[in-house]
Amino acid sequence: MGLDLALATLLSPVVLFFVLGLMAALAKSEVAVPEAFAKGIAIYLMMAIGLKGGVEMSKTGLTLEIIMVMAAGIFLSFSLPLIAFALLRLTTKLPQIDAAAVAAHYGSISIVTFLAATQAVNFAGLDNSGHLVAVAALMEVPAIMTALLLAGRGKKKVPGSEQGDLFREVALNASVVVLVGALIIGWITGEAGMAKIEAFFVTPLQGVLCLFLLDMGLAAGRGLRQGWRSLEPTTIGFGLYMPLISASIAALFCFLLPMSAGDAALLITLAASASYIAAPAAMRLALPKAKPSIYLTLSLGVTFPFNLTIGIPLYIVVAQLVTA
Amino acid sequence: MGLDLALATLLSPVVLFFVLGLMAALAKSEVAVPEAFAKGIAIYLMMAIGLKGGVEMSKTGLTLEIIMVMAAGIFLSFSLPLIAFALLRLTTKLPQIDAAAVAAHYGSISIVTFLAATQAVNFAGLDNSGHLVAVAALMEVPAIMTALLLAGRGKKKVPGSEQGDLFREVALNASVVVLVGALIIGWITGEAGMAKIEAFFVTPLQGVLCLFLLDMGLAAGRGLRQGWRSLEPTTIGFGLYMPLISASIAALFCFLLPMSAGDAALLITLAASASYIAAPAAMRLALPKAKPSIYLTLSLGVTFPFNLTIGIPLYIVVAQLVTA
Amino acid sequence: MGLDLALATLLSPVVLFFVLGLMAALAKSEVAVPEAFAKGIAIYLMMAIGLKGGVEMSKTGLTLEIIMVMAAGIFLSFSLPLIAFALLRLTTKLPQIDAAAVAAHYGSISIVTFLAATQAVNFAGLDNSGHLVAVAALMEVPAIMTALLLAGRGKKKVPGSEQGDLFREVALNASVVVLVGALIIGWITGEAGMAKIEAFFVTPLQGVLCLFLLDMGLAAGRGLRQGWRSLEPTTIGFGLYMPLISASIAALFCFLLPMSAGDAALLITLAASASYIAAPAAMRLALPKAKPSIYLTLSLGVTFPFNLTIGIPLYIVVAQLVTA
Amino acid sequence: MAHVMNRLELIIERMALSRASNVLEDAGLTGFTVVSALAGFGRGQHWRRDGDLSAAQDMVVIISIGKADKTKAALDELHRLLENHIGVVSVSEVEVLRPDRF
Amino acid sequence: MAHVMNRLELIIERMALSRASNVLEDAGLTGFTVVSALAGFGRGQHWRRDGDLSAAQDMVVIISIGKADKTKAALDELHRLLENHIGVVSVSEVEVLRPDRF
Amino acid sequence: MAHVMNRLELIIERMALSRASNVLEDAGLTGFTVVSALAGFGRGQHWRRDGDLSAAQDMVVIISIGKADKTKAALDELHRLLENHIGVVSVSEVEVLRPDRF
Ligand SMILES: Nc1ncnc2c1ncn2[C@@H]1O[C@H](COP(=O)(O)O)[C@@H](O)[C@H]1O
Ligand SMILES: Nc1ncnc2c1ncn2[C@@H]1O[C@H](COP(=O)(O)O)[C@@H](O)[C@H]1O
Ligand SMILES: Nc1ncnc2c1ncn2[C@@H]1O[C@H](COP(=O)(O)O)[C@@H](O)[C@H]1O
Ligand code: NA
Ligand code: NA
Ligand code: NA
Repeated sequence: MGLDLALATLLSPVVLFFVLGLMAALAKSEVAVPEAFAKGIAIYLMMAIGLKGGVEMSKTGLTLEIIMVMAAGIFLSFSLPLIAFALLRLTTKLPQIDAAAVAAHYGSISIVTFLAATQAVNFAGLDNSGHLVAVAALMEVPAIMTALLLAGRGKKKVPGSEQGDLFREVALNASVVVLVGALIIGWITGEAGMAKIEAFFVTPLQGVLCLFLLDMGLAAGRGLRQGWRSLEPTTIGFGLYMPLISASIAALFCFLLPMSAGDAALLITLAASASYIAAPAAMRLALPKAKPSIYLTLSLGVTFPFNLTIGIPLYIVVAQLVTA
Repeated sequence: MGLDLALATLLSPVVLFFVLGLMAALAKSEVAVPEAFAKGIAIYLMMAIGLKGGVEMSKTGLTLEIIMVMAAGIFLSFSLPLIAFALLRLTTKLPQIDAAAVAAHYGSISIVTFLAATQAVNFAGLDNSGHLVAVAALMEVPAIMTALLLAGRGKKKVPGSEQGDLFREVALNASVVVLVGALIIGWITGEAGMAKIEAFFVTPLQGVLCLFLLDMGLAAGRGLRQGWRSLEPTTIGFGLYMPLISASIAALFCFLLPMSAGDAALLITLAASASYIAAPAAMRLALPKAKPSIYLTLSLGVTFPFNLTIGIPLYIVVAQLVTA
Repeated sequence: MGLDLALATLLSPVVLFFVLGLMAALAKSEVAVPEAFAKGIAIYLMMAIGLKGGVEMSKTGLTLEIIMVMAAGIFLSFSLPLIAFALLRLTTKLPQIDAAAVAAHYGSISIVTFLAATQAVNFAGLDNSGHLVAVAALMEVPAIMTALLLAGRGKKKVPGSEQGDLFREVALNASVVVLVGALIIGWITGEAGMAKIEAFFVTPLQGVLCLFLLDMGLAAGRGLRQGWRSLEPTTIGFGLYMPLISASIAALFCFLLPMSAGDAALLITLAASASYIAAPAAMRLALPKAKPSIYLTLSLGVTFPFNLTIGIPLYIVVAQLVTA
Repeated sequence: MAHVMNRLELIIERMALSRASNVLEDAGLTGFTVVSALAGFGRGQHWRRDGDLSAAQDMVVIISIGKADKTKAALDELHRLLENHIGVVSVSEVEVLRPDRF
Repeated sequence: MAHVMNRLELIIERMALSRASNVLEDAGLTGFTVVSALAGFGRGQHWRRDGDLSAAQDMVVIISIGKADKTKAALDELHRLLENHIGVVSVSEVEVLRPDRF
Repeated sequence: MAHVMNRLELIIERMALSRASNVLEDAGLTGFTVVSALAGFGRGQHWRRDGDLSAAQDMVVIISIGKADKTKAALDELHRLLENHIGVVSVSEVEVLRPDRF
């Protein structure tokens, strides 16, 4: 089963287009998905994911169990950066500020990894519920807050900024707003509303994802080409073992909480995934002296491909074990 | 019926995404649909609307009744700016040039409002015919001509411009060209041609509109945040009552002409709607000293939401009364 | 049959949108599909074409006959520029460098012309096989190599460039990479993989093509307006007769090789088509002193419309004759 | 080096680009390059490109490097153009390579 | 002509645009125009806009033409802003038309 | 202030960007920023970005602020690069904050 799943994942069009982009960028080809087009697609993806989660939540409502899973997600997002930070400081030569910035990425989540996991979960014949989308949204921001504390960012006023600016900008970052907004809209309009728009938001989703992953592959490849020199081997190692650590801790929660195997797989994936949209933007604003060549390359160039190919099938198997 | 319709309108995904965008912008979130993507979608929408209208016209042809409705539309577009201008000069402190620019917007039309009305009309179980798309296209430009006269724009030559430049630029503005062009193409190719492309231009239309309205909400919110200081209360009032005046005058025409309730609802909506693409672009070219913060904020930030939520259901009810 | 086909081609939405764009640009309308959006669509088209070809090749595999057609395509791409160059030097006053640049375009291919021909072939009730997509990809680059030789481009080092840069940049140009990559992905994932993404890459393709051709019409019209002054009548003549010469030579190959009528029509079309994406980009890099106003205007403004309207129906008829 | 030219920088509405470009060409300037602006501020008003669907508020920056007399000729006409349009024009001295091409 | 103004050019992260724009406005400069950068290089690192989905590395170029004293006032604050952010600021002299608008 | 640097502005084809950027880096300049052009005019030919699907005619503007000797070194190589490419290069003097970073 695990092998089947791993193979199906590896040879899915979505993963292959990521590999195409990665190879094109490493071979210095000039292929590029225009930035405006890619960002438009990113918004589409967040709308699609949010709507789907919302429609499903409109069927189940908000139960105590769901609230417990949400709380677990928030707790993981807050606390995983602490572990990440400690590990980075122990095993790498990264300065405090860079270690904090990297930590933020590993506490926060990757929505594309989540989407890929959703599809693998379905392929594995497991069910998953819509509220995991809400959990994903809830896990984006807390890690960033933790990282700001870890970086020891003082309260001294930056010229031109207003009080509360930073918090607002971090909490209201684009992905959270669109994801949560679409979730609420899906919840309000339910299946009836969705029926009218699913020809745009549901049916073509897999194909759109191929295009987006081509672009992610290009970005990852370009990042690796520019940034691999800034990465020590121990830092790269971190990008590979940290997801496993996060996954293990999340698996513990799944064992303790009453969750279906599919939901557990998604929560584990969220914990193991690293952000490459919300967190970098927040870091640039809050910790401009931290180097994007480190945190971006690690998250997008190392951890994302790891999760996409090896991680997700593994997390599904683990989820089945802990919820059995 | 009216209430049902109002509720269905208010809670449709399209309106809710507009609200999401509006709220995000007012809360100063950095969410943004890239300009190039939004403009690409705008072109898609105009192609889709034009094609649909053209295909329907290919079935009915051009009857005397249709020509009369077109003439009514053109007349409304030419004359409504006169009323708008007079009201603005009487009730607000807007200088002549700004009053003329605003007047242009209220004589011209909003194609998204038109599209939303089409859907509400269908929801209300009424029929509507394709030639209203042609009427919409015909109503875009005349109002702008009237406004130029109202602004007393002299004939003195601007350096670098050629004779007839301005007229050509206004008459051949992008939305008119694409809308009319697609209409003619739909007319020529008819249902057979449409069958091959409806998977792109018809089925996903509602969903695409959600994405576009998210962007319109963002633009409206940003406009309001920047521009509300430039707006006196009486000017804002104008943005709310002018659609009702335009609607009433259009309703009179609907009473006099032999029209179906659905078509009447659309003509009334066109009259009541205010332009936020064609007219601003024309104003910037012809009356660069008029302030976009006034005409854009009023049209997109005040009148568009009003029509989208309250106006359309009302116009449908009125249309049913006058054509009963 | 031929006339029927010609008419169906001329009045298809795709061609009509090209005409709309062309006319809008010639009338100096400001209609514009944003560059980022158009480039995004171009990538989508190449992915869609590549995937389709790959899936079909996954059914047939690589036979000797297919390899022979591929070899024929490569040979045509290498050798047609020689004929084109000779004709240009004989009949026009173009300097060597511009003649070489133009020659590159006519040896290389236009993927949109290919796509339009695929649809006309289907409409004509003929079959075509997926490996012609591979042939198309193989024909993009050789012509460019020939042209560099014809231009007598020395080996002297350009500051800032590395050895092998130029070859890599030409061979790994975006369209080739995406086309070949998608072809391989389609081949690997086959019909099962395609089933999940065809709602994005197959069903809406025709409609997306309409939008793209609107943009091509605009670009062609703008090019003609800017560039027609740079074109002598004999150069324009070349843009009209060269496709016929290329088509004739390709037809000879089709007569000699065991090919279906549909495949033959596509190979002839590829030979007759002129590049307007890969070749101009390569020329700008390798022969920056060659004038884009000549090669782009000729390829996009003269030869593309000729092939789209008159050429394709003709090539299909010829293909039926030579394979009968 | 040490060939001194003028660098004219004109910030103007995108809508007026074709007019401005005619003016520069008519003044005999041999080239210019246009860059599009993303946002701006002037007379108490902010604008940003993605806050306006109509693109009515878009501005562009036109850079033209040329001989002093040509720049001077362009400025006189630009002065008149700017009476009808919104914009800022500034001129500075720069040194160039290959002076023969201006 | 011969009205001399300062041209301030600030290359800074897009994320810091609203802060920088507040600083310029507070210093009394009457206008500025923002252009977005496509790529760049600094301290051994290259970036390009289309190699980064998060746009975290985007830079913008802010051009502000104004009176020398206003520019001076802005520079002092910008100096402090740039302690927290990444960027390059430079000032040159330009001549303008219509000096009253600055 | 009063730290004088050179501001090099190179308008060149986008296709040649990586070459130009190698040249600047090799000359020892510590940074540059690239802005993409929207349209342009030169030697009797107009181009605009959205009139060309291949983007073959796109130009970029490269701004690099640096020490006079580094700029000088870059100019010599750029002169050679521009023999093979299309473009305009100009240099002016600017004052900067934080001179140590150049
Ligand atoms: N002093 C200035 N420096 C640079 N750009 C300016 C300046 N003043 C105005 N602008 C630009 O011109 C636009 C219109 O300005 P205004 O005419 O003052 O409303 C602004 O939004 C800016 O993009
Ligand atoms: N000397 C310079 N001239 C122009 N732009 C620069 C310069 N130095 C840095 N930059 C820009 O500022 C960004 C950050 O630079 P840095 O702070 O050196 O990492 C670079 O990527 C460039 O876009
Ligand atoms: N004098 C100039 N000032 C600014 N940009 C120029 C100038 N001359 C040429 N350019 C730019 O360089 C491109 C190619 O010019 P050319 O080499 O003259 O064909 C033009 O399209 C402009 O974008
Ligand atoms: Na995580
Ligand atoms: Na109206
Ligand atoms: Na060819």
